[in-house]
Amino acid sequence: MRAAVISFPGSNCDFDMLYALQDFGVDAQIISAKTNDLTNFDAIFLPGGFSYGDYLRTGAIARFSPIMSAVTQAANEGKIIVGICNGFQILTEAGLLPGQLLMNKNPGFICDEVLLTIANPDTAYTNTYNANEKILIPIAHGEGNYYADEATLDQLENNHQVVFRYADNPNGSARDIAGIMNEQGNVFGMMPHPERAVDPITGNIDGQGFFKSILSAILTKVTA
Amino acid sequence: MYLAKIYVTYKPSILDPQGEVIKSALHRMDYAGVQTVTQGKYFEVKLQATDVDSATAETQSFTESLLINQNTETYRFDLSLVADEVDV
Amino acid sequence: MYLAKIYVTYKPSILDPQGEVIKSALHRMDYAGVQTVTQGKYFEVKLQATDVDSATAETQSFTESLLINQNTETYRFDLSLVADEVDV
Amino acid sequence: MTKVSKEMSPEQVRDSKIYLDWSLTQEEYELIVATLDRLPNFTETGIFSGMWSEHVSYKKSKPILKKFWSQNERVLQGPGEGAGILDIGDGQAVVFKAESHNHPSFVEPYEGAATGIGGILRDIFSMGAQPIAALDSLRFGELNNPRTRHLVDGIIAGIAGYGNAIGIPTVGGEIAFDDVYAGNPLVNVMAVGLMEKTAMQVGQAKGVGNSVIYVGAKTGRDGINGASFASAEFSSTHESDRSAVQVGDPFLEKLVMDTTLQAVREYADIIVGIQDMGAAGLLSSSSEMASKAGQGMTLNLDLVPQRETNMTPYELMLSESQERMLFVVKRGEEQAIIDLFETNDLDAVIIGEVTDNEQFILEFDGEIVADVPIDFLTHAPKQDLPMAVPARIKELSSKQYLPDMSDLKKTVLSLIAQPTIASKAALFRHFDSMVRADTVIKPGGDAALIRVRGTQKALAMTTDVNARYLYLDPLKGAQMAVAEAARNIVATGALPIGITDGLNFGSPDNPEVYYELDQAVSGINIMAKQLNTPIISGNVSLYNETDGRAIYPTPMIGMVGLLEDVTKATTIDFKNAGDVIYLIGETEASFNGSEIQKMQTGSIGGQLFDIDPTAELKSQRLVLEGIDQKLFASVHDLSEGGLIVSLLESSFAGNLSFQVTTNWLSHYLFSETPSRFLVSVPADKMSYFEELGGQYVTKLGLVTSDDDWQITTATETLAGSRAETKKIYQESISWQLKA
Ligand SMILES: Nc1ncnc2c1ncn2[C@@H]1O[C@H](COP(=O)(O)OP(=O)(O)O)[C@@H](O)[C@H]1O
Ligand SMILES: [Mg+2]
Repeated sequence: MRAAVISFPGSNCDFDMLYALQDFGVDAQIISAKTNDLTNFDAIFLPGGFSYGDYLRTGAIARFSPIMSAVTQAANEGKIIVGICNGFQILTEAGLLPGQLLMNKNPGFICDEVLLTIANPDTAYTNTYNANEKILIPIAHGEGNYYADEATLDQLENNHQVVFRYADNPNGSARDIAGIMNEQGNVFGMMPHPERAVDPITGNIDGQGFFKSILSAILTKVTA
Repeated sequence: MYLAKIYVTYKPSILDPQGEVIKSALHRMDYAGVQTVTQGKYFEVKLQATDVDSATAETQSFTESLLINQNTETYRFDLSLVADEVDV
Repeated sequence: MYLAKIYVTYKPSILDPQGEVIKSALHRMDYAGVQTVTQGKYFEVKLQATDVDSATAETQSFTESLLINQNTETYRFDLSLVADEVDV
Repeated sequence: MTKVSKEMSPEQVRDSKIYLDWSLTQEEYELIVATLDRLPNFTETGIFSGMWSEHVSYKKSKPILKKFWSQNERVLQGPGEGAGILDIGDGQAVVFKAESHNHPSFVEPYEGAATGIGGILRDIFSMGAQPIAALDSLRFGELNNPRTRHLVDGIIAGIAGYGNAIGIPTVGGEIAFDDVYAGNPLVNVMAVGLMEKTAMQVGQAKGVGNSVIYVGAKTGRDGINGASFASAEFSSTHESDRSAVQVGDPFLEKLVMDTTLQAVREYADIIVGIQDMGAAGLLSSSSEMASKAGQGMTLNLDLVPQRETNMTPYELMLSESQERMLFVVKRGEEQAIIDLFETNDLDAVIIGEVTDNEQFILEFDGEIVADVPIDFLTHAPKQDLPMAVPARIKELSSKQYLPDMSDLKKTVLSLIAQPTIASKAALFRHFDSMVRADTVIKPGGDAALIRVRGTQKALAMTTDVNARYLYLDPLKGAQMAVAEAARNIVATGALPIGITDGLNFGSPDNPEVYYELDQAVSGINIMAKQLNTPIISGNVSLYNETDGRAIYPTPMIGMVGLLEDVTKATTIDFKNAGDVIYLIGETEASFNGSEIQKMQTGSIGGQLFDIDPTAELKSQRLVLEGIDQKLFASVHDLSEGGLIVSLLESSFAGNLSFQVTTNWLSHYLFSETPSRFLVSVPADKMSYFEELGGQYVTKLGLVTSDDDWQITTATETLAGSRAETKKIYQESISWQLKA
């Protein structure tokens, strides 16, 4: 599997994501958001950070980067697209995922580790976890309050597009949503940071299942 | 040159946590008359355009595509003609 | 009830990193006519007051003491009379 | 606004004595006239006042600072450059420094603190090092003061706003509250970087003909007295003409940081020197680079990228606009550097060259506006100031305070709610402490620990000082600050290897303050030598006074430690019920200056208790030995609040309780005798540990899985619900902030 980690100006979890992927043996590479070709990659990761300073709105400016047309094309081709934190914000701004991430209900940046519930274990992102399993994953954001209108939320629920929920909602997200995917299941975004929970030395490995799931999903697809 | 003053606010259905925080602070500071507070964004954009119509169209276009998120925000704007500035 | 619309902008000498970044983004998006962009804040505050004068005085007072940072920002505001809302 | 009013002539400068307002003394002005052999013009007078300010020249503190011990086998770079550098083996080095942003943060809390982080990070990456962590050290007035609460909010948000965005984790710090800081909060920040030894950069402008390249943000009137400064009326105005506030742009700084480090990696052979623009902006960075290299420099100020119009030479030189760097690059090779910055959307412009005439020459608008000997400009005449033992210290009683133990439970519960003791998590949770994914020990423990990716190593780091101790005894208090920092490092398993300091004091012109400064430096030295932790960098902030009242002498100690095997990292939390709890070190009646004295009497007083450098080293060695032999489940140092606070903290962190018995009278639970640690040891390692520790360790009891913790002293038994006590400890600060 070949993976691209997109580096937008102001991304700051790009290397964290790269190292996490490499820990799982993935052939991963940082790709500048100023380029526009992703044809050689099977999976594309939009990392956390403050793209363009998160000025104006989180993800608003990054979404117009040259790379985003290639990301859209890859999404249409059914490739796996993963947005973590700022990456999730960019995917919603770009319309590749529904809704928007608003300011935390209690304004202010929070860095913590929170419990997530696996809302759908049959996805490319959770297939190594059990239904309703709880995992501890770091969060670090000021704008993680997931918003979508009621109809969209209902649709997300009905199609099982809600992948992770907060066990104890830290930011006011609608229906405790921490991570969602598109209808096809190949575009995914979440606010928490699984890439910060893979190395035993940092004391938390609950994020390993996330990467293992993606690997097995891609492997299955390739061999299928 | 035209000056566009663009006012962006949340749609009424969207909770504005900053506005709430400010309202409570004002109440603590004894501004008891304050009933509601909402915080939005205010942009001043100077642009070259051939006439008011094209300035209007351009402002509308970049506001909708970049300055606001149509899921949650609405906007209005005023346009005025201003003197070209000479940069020194 | 009065509605105060308050427009807050940076003083001219203060660095406005947001405005600069937005301007470059608009240029990349081919809005070539855009010359300058500044981003400020826009507040709508509803307040009870006996008359315009006291509404004006109150708005001025809370704006200066809370809404703006006088080291870096300036403001202006409009006041209008609006119907009292019945909260449901 | 009208065009800048005409500058004063040299004669007007002389006659109006405007230089006195710029804090040059009459003698200094006369020395300038004598050395130049003519009257300095307006710009020249201005740049001397900038370079000869205490903040830039250290003219008043240097006689004391040069006493710092700063050499041992690890030191690659001591004080004098952007940051100090220590060898950590495997061809790698650690770089660190502290910086204060006290005054800007008082005037403008968010931006003041934010630009503090921005500035200290530039100090690190200008040495060629990748910043890996930031820390802070904060002092505020008491939380019942609304102005203080506003400052706390703004300053915490500012550190978070900049550090989180640029993506360098803020991993540690310390916060204390005392009324003396109400009108003069302290915001010290520290940054730590990592580099390959071969990438070391210094801020020197060698090589005649080489080019001076300006990189980064455009220059505005930030941090200077704006336009008024250039006008003749300046002398009549004061505070009303507040300097234009410095606003930070972490997004831009991230680009500058990444590109600078890329330049160091890819163009080491053509970069001659790098320096960030900090205090006194372009002026100090350019003149110091040339002076250090024994060269001259000529700058053409028309070429400086400008954000505002009509800026004068004085303003361009003194502006403290953020996110700017100065490079010196081999002549003829400039384009590679310029291209690199331009691909990342950054300004990079040649603004001058290195010369052989040892003069500092500024050109502007076709004229030479300054031409002065560079060594003279960069070496302000030193001042030796008088010292006197503070009257208050001479009068201190030799008796130790005896805490009131009439209601032990209430005393414990109020103690852990004191803002200086209570958990700071409500504040540090705003900092991203995990970005870069290398954080092994997060805020909330003793020291933070960052692993060095690709090796088995990790770096521990902390900031510490208890200024109340220094107020009672600057010499001993400073030793205690170093010792406490080292205990925090040691508690993680790391060996302390070096110090950066932030010396926050009142006015040095007051002989009592100057004495405090001198004593503090001596105290730091005594303990630093004992622990083999040289002082490799630091910062001085003087004149921290309001209405004639100085702050407590507050020399912040930033310390870094090296852990060779990260798998041995140890944390403060109790791990298993049944583990045996021990105290390492001896406990005496140490109450003057303690938290309990402050809480019970509202103030501190009496002669400070002692610290014994030998005992300190002995405790630390025992802990390091025990960690190395994997004897401990947890290690926590003892500091403010004494044994009871450490017990509770280890209990809260591990969600386990304790059952402890001592033959002490109850008040010893609150004693702050230095050189002590609390450890928990699995039962099967008990006898081995007791043999190793001998007389020096005291068995206290057991870790339990009960809901309640319990302590029995010589006179009474005290118990409390862990959940309830923890809630008070965790939430006290948020409650007080919301009051
Ligand atoms: N301002 C702060 N920023 C980040 N971490 C902090 C801050 N203040 C305290 N902490 C963290 O809280 C923990 C306890 O700090 P402190 O009470 O100062 O410990 P000690 O007394 O052992 O030095 C440490 O991990 C420290 O880094
Ligand atoms: Mg400690």
